[in-house]
Amino acid sequence: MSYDPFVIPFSAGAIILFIILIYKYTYWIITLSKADTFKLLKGLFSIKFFKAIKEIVLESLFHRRIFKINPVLGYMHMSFALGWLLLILGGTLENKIHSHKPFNAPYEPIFFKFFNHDINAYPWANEFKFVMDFLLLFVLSGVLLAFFKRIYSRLFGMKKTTRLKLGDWFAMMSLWFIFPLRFLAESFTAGMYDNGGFLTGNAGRFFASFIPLQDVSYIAWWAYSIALGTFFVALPFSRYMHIFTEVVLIFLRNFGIKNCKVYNSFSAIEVNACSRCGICIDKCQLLTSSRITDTQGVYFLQSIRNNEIKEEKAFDCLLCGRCQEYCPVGINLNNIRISRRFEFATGNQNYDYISSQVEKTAPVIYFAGCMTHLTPSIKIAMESILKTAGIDYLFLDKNGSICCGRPLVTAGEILKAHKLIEKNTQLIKDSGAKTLVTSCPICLKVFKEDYKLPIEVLHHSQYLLRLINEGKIRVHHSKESAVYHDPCELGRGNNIYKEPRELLNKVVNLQSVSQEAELGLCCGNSLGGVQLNTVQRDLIRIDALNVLQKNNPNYIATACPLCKKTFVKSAETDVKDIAEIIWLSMQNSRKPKFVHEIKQPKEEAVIEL
Amino acid sequence: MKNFGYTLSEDRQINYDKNDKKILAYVKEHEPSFNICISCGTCTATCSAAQFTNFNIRHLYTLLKRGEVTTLKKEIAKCMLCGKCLLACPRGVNTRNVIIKINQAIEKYSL
Amino acid sequence: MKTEGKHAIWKDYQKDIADDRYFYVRSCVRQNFFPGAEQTFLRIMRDVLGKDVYEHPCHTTCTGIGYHSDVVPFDTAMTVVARQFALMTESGYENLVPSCITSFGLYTEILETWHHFPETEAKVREYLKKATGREFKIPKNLAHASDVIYKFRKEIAQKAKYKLINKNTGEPLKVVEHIGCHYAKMFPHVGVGGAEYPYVLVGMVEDWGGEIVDYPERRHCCGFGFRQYLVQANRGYSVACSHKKFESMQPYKPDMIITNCPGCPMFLDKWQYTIAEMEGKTYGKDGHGIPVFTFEEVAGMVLGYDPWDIGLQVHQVSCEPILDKMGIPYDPTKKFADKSGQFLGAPEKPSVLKI
Amino acid sequence: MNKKRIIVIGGGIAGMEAATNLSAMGYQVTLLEKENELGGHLLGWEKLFPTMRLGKDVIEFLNKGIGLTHIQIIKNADIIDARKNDSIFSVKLSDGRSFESDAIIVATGYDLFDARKKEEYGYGIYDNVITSAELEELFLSGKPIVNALGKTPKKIGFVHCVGSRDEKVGNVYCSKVCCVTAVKQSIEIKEKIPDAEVFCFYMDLRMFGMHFETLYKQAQEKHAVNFIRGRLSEACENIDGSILVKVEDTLAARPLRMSVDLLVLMVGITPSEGTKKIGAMLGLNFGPNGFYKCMDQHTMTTVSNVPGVFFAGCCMAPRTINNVFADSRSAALMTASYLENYSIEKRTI
Repeated sequence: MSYDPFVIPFSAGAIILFIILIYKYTYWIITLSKADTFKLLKGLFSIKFFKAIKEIVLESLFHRRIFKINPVLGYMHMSFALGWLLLILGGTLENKIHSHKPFNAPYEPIFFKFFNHDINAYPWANEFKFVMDFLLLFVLSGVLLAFFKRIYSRLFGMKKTTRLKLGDWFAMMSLWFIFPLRFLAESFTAGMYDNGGFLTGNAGRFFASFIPLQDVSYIAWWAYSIALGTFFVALPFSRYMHIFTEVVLIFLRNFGIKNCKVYNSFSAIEVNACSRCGICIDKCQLLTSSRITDTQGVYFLQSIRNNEIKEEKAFDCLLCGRCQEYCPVGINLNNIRISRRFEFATGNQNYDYISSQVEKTAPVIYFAGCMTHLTPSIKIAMESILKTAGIDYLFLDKNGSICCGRPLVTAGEILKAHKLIEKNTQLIKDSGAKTLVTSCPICLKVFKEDYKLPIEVLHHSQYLLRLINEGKIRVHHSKESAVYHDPCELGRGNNIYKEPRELLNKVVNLQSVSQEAELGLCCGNSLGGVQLNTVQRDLIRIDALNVLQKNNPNYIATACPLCKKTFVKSAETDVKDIAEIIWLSMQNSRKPKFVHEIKQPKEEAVIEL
Repeated sequence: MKNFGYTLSEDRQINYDKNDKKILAYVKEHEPSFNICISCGTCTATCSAAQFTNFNIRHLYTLLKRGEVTTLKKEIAKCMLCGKCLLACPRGVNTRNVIIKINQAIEKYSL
Repeated sequence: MKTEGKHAIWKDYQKDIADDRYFYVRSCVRQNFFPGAEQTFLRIMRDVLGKDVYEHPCHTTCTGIGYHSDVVPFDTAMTVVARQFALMTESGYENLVPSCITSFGLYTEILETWHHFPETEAKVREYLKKATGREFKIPKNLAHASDVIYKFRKEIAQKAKYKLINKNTGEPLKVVEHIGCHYAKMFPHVGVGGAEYPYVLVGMVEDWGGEIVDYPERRHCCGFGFRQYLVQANRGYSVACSHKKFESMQPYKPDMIITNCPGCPMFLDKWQYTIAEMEGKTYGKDGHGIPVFTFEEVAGMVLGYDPWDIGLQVHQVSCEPILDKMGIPYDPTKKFADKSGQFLGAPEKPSVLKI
Repeated sequence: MNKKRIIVIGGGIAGMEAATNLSAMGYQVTLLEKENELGGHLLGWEKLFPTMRLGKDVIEFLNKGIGLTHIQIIKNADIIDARKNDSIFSVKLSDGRSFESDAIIVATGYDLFDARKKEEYGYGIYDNVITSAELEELFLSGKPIVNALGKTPKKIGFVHCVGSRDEKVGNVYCSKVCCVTAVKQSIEIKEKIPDAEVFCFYMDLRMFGMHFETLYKQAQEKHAVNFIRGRLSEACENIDGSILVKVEDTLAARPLRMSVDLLVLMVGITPSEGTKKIGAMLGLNFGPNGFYKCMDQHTMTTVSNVPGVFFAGCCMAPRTINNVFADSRSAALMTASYLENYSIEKRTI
C-alpha cells in the first residue's frame, strides 16, 4: 500500500464527511412518520427502487431538468456531478487494474498519479490516461463556467444568481480549487515523469519549461488534498449537502413519501436537497414585478438551513407555485412555506358562532366561495346555467359562506382551518350530494387536498364542460377572441389546465399568451401573499395584465373570482369568468342575431375614426 | 372584605393613558397599513364572519388603536381570514395581515 | 392653571342674591344625613349676620328626589313646588332659599319652564287652586343657601375665629370643592361662576383662607344620582363614580372636601368607608380618609362653633385631623355625648379606614 | 386714467387682490386697512395647506400686484362712518380723513372664534390649551415646540370644530378650513417632533379640496396621526399640568379619556367685527350666520344688496385662499361692470 502524509487532509475530511452524513440521514430517516417509514421499507423492495435509480442518474448526474430549462446551467451542473463521479470511478478502476487488488486505500485512486509513474505497467494505461484527462477537462470546463456564472450571471440567461452565506463561500472556493489543483498536481507529476495524457502531459511539459517541478509538485499534491479535505468538511454545512441529499430525496419521493404542511424530517431532506441553482429566483414575480429580492425559494430554504426563522421570508410569498414548477429538484416549496408559517400560527380561535344546517338535500352542491360573492356576475351566470341545464342543486353558501379554510391554510393557521373544514364537511355530507362544484379554485384546492370528501369535487370549468359534452347546455362559437389566465390554485394548484381551454375553444377564439399553463403568471392578489402591500400587489397585476393584453383580445377569461376582481382594477380589456362567457354564449346561441346587433355601432365608430 | 351585595362597577371609559399598547406597537411595526383606515366599515359589510355573528373588523381596528386588548382578543378569534375585506378596502389596508399580526402579538405577549 | 382666566368667566356668571328676608325651605334628606348643617345655617344667618330667615312649618319635600327617580311626574312636582311658593307668598316673603341643590335645580327648572311656556304656569295655578285653594306669587329671588353664604362670605371671614389654614405650617388648607350637579349644570346662568368653573364654594374657601384644588374629575358626579343609589343593582355604579373622583383628587393630597348638596357629602363620606372595605384603599394620610363637610359646617368651623354642636361627629371620615390643623379646640370625650353630656356609645370602628 | 374711484375696505388677501385688479383696469383705488400692515390673517400663517407653501410667498405675490399698480394705501384706518349719498360713497376715518368713491369693495374678512366661549375646553385657564392660530405663530417664530411647562410635548391633541357646527355657541355652520388645517398642523408637529403621538378629535373630516385627501392620507400613512371620531366634552388639567380630555370614541362606542401635553383648539371662522360694523353703516344684508348675504348663492356671490357695494373673501363665508382669489377677481369684475354700466351684475334669476 502506498502512503504519503499529504493524503491525511483528504482522508480525514472524507471520514468526517461520512460520519456527518450517516448521522444526518439516519436521524432524518428514523424520525420519519410511521406511515412514511412503512412506505420506505416497502419501496426498497419494489420496482420503485429502480425507477428511483433511473431518476437519480437522469437528475442527479445528467441534471436533465436543469438542461431543459437552461442548457448552459445544465452542462455546468452535469460537468461537476457526472464528471467527478466518472473521475472517481475511472480512478478506482485504473487503480484496481494497476494494483491487481480488489480493495485499495480510498485515497489511492484519488492520488493515483502521485503514487504510480510506470506508464505501461498495466493494461489500457494509455486509454485510461486519455479518459481521465478528458474527464478532468470536462470538470474543469464546468468550474470555468461556475466561475463566470458567479461573476456574470447573465451569461447564463439568469438575471440573478444565488447570493451566498459565508459557509457556502468557503465550500464553494475549496470546490473551485479542487480541480485546478488536481490539474496542476497531475500536470507537474506528468511533467516530471513525462507520463501524462493529452491534457496533463502537454501541460506538464509546458510547466517543466519554466517551473522547477521537483520543488513544486509535492506542494501541489498537498494543496489538492487540503482542498478536497476542506470541501468534505464544509460540505454538510453548505449548499453542497444537496449532492447526496437529492439522491435520498429521489428515493423517498419515488417510494411515495410526500411533504405535508407541517415541517418534518422529509421537509428537512427537501430543504437540504436544494442545490441553490437559483432557477427559482428569476421565476418569482415578487422579484420581477415587486422587486423583493430576498424571499425567493432558494433564500427561503437557505434561511431554514441556517435556522433563521425569518417571518418575512415565510410570509413574503404568493404561494403561486411558479418556483416549484421550475424547481429541478422538485421541492414542494409551497408546502414548506406553509409549514414555516405554521410556526407563527396562533391559538386564538372561536368559530362557535357557525351553525351547520343545510336548507335542503340535492345531488349537486354549488359552492360559490367567499370571493365569488364579491363578483356576483359569476354566481349569477352559474345559477343561470345550472337552472337552464335543469340541475337540481343546492347553493350551499347562498347567504354568505363559512370560509373553506384555504385562506387560513395559506396563512399557516392549519389547526384553525381544520375547525372550518370539519364544519363544512358536515354541511356537505348532510346535503347528500354526489358532486360538489365550486367557482373558486382556492376552495377547490382545499376541498381536494385537505377535506376527505367522499364525493366528486369539481371546478365549474370542469363541470360546465361536462354539461356541454352531455348536451345539457348548448353554446355557440363566436368570432370573439380571448386569452385565458391560469389561476394559480386551479392550474399549478389542482393541475387543471385542459378543461378551461377546451371549454373556451368551444365559444371563442382562444389565443395563446407568452406565459401560460404551468408557467402562467399570478394576478398578484393571491391569498398566499399575506404581507404584500398594495403597491407590490399592483406591480404584479400590471405585469401579468401586460402579458395577457399584449395581442388585444376581446376578453381576458379567468376561472377564479379573485383573479377577476384583481384584474378589473386596471384591465383595459373586458375580464370575464369562464362561467360568464359560457352563459353569454348560451344566451347568444338562442338568439344568434343579438351579438351582431350589439356589435354593429361599435364597428361603425371605429370606421369613422 | 365585607359583602355589600354590590361591587365597584367596571369603568366603561377607555383609559388611553393606562391601556396596554404593546399589540398596537407590534402591528405598527409589522403591518403599518392599518394607520390609513378611515373606519368606513366596508370590511365589516363584506365580512364572511359578520354574516353569522357580531364580528366587526372596523371596530377591532379602533380597539387596537386604543389598546382595548381584552375585547380585541375575544373578538378577533372569530375571523376566518377569508380575505374578502382585503379586496373591499377602499384605502388599501392590508386587513388580513393586520388580523394575523394582532393574533401574533396576542400570542407573543401571552395576553 | 391661569386663575385670571377663571375670573374672566366668573364675571359672566354673577347672580342677584337677596340680602335679607329669606323664606327657607329644608331638604328632605339632609336632616338624616348631616342634621347639624341646616341648623348651623340658620344660626349663622340669624345670630351672626342678623338676617330674617323664615321657615314655614307646613312646607314639604319639593319631590325632586322622586322626580329625578322617575316616580313623580313633572306636573305633580310643579304643583307641590307651587304650594311651597304659596306658603312663601302667604308668609309675606319673596326670596326663596332652598337648602337642597336638587330642590334649587327643580325650582329653577320649573321657573324656566313657566318662563318659556306660560301656559304651564297657568295650568299649575289651576291645579294648586283646585287642590288646596292656594295662590302664589313667583319668588322675586331664588338663591341656594350656598349662594347666600357666598354673598356674606366676607362678613363671615371678618367674624371668623379660625381660618382654613394649617396652624402648624401656616400653609392654606388644600380644599376640594364639590358642587351638586343640579346647581348649575342644567342652567349655568343661575350658578355663581357658571357650570364649568363654579365659584360659589371657591369664593368661600378663598376668603376663609383655604386654597382650592382643581383636579381632573372635579365636574364628575359624586355618585348619588338617585337611581344609581336607590336601586341596589346600580349601587356599584354609584361607588364607582365616587371612586373615580377620589382616584383623581388623591395626587393633590387634599385636606378636606367642601360640598353644597345634601347627597354629595353623604356619599363622598360614606363611600370612602365602602371603598376601603371593598378595595382596601383609603385616600387620606396613613389610612385615614379625606374629611368631607358641607359649606354650613365649614362656615360653623371658621366661626368657632363647637364641632359637636354642628354635628361633625356623624361623619364617617373623622373630622379631628382638620380640627387639629385649624387649631379648633374640641373635647374628645363629648363626641358621642347627648345634649345633657351623657355618653351615647361610640359607633363600631371600620376594619380598614382609620378614624 | 379713469376718473372713477373705488374704495376697498380691508387689506387682507381679498382686499389686496381686488384693489390690484381694479387699479390695473385703470380705476383710482383706495385701500383701507385697519392694521399697520397689509396681509391680514395670512401674516400669522407659516405654511399653507395642502402644498405647504409658505404664507409669505402669497403675501409677496400680492405685494407684487400692489407694486405694479397705483393704489392709495391707507393703513391704521379706523372707519367711523361709511354711507352712500345718491351714487357717491363717503367713508370717514377716526383721524378726520374722509374718502369718496363711486363703488366700494368690502373685504372685511373674518375673526377667529374666541375659544374662551367653549368654557369646558379651558382655553385661557389651562396653560397647555392653545388655539390653532397660536400654534401657527409658534411655527412662524421658528422656536422649538414646547408646552407651557417648557417641555417638548409627546402627546398632542387637536380638537376640530371649536366654534363651528356648534349650536351651543351659536355657530351652526362649518368653518371649512379647520379640518385640513388640523391635518396640516399635525403633519408639521410630527415633522418637528417625530416621536410625538398626535390625535385629531373630529366629528367629520371634510377633505373637500383636490389634494386634501392626499394630505390626510399622508398624515395617517407617513406620520401615523390618530383620528378619533368624537367631540370633546371637557378638558381638565392633571396635576402635572397635562390636559385630560374626555370624549366619546364614537367608533368604539365607548367614552374615552386621555392625557395630552398640548391641546390645540381648531378655532373656527366667525364674522369679523369689521364685517358687522361696515355692514351696519352701509345697510348691507346679513345672512343667518352673521356673514354678508349675497344676491344669489350660485350666480351672484360677490354682489351685495346695495348697488355699488361688492364683497370679496371671508366676509361672505369661510373661504380657502384659492376661493378668496377667485372672489376678489370676480368682485373686481362686477365692480367694473357696475361702474361702466354693463349691468351684468344686475341680472337676477
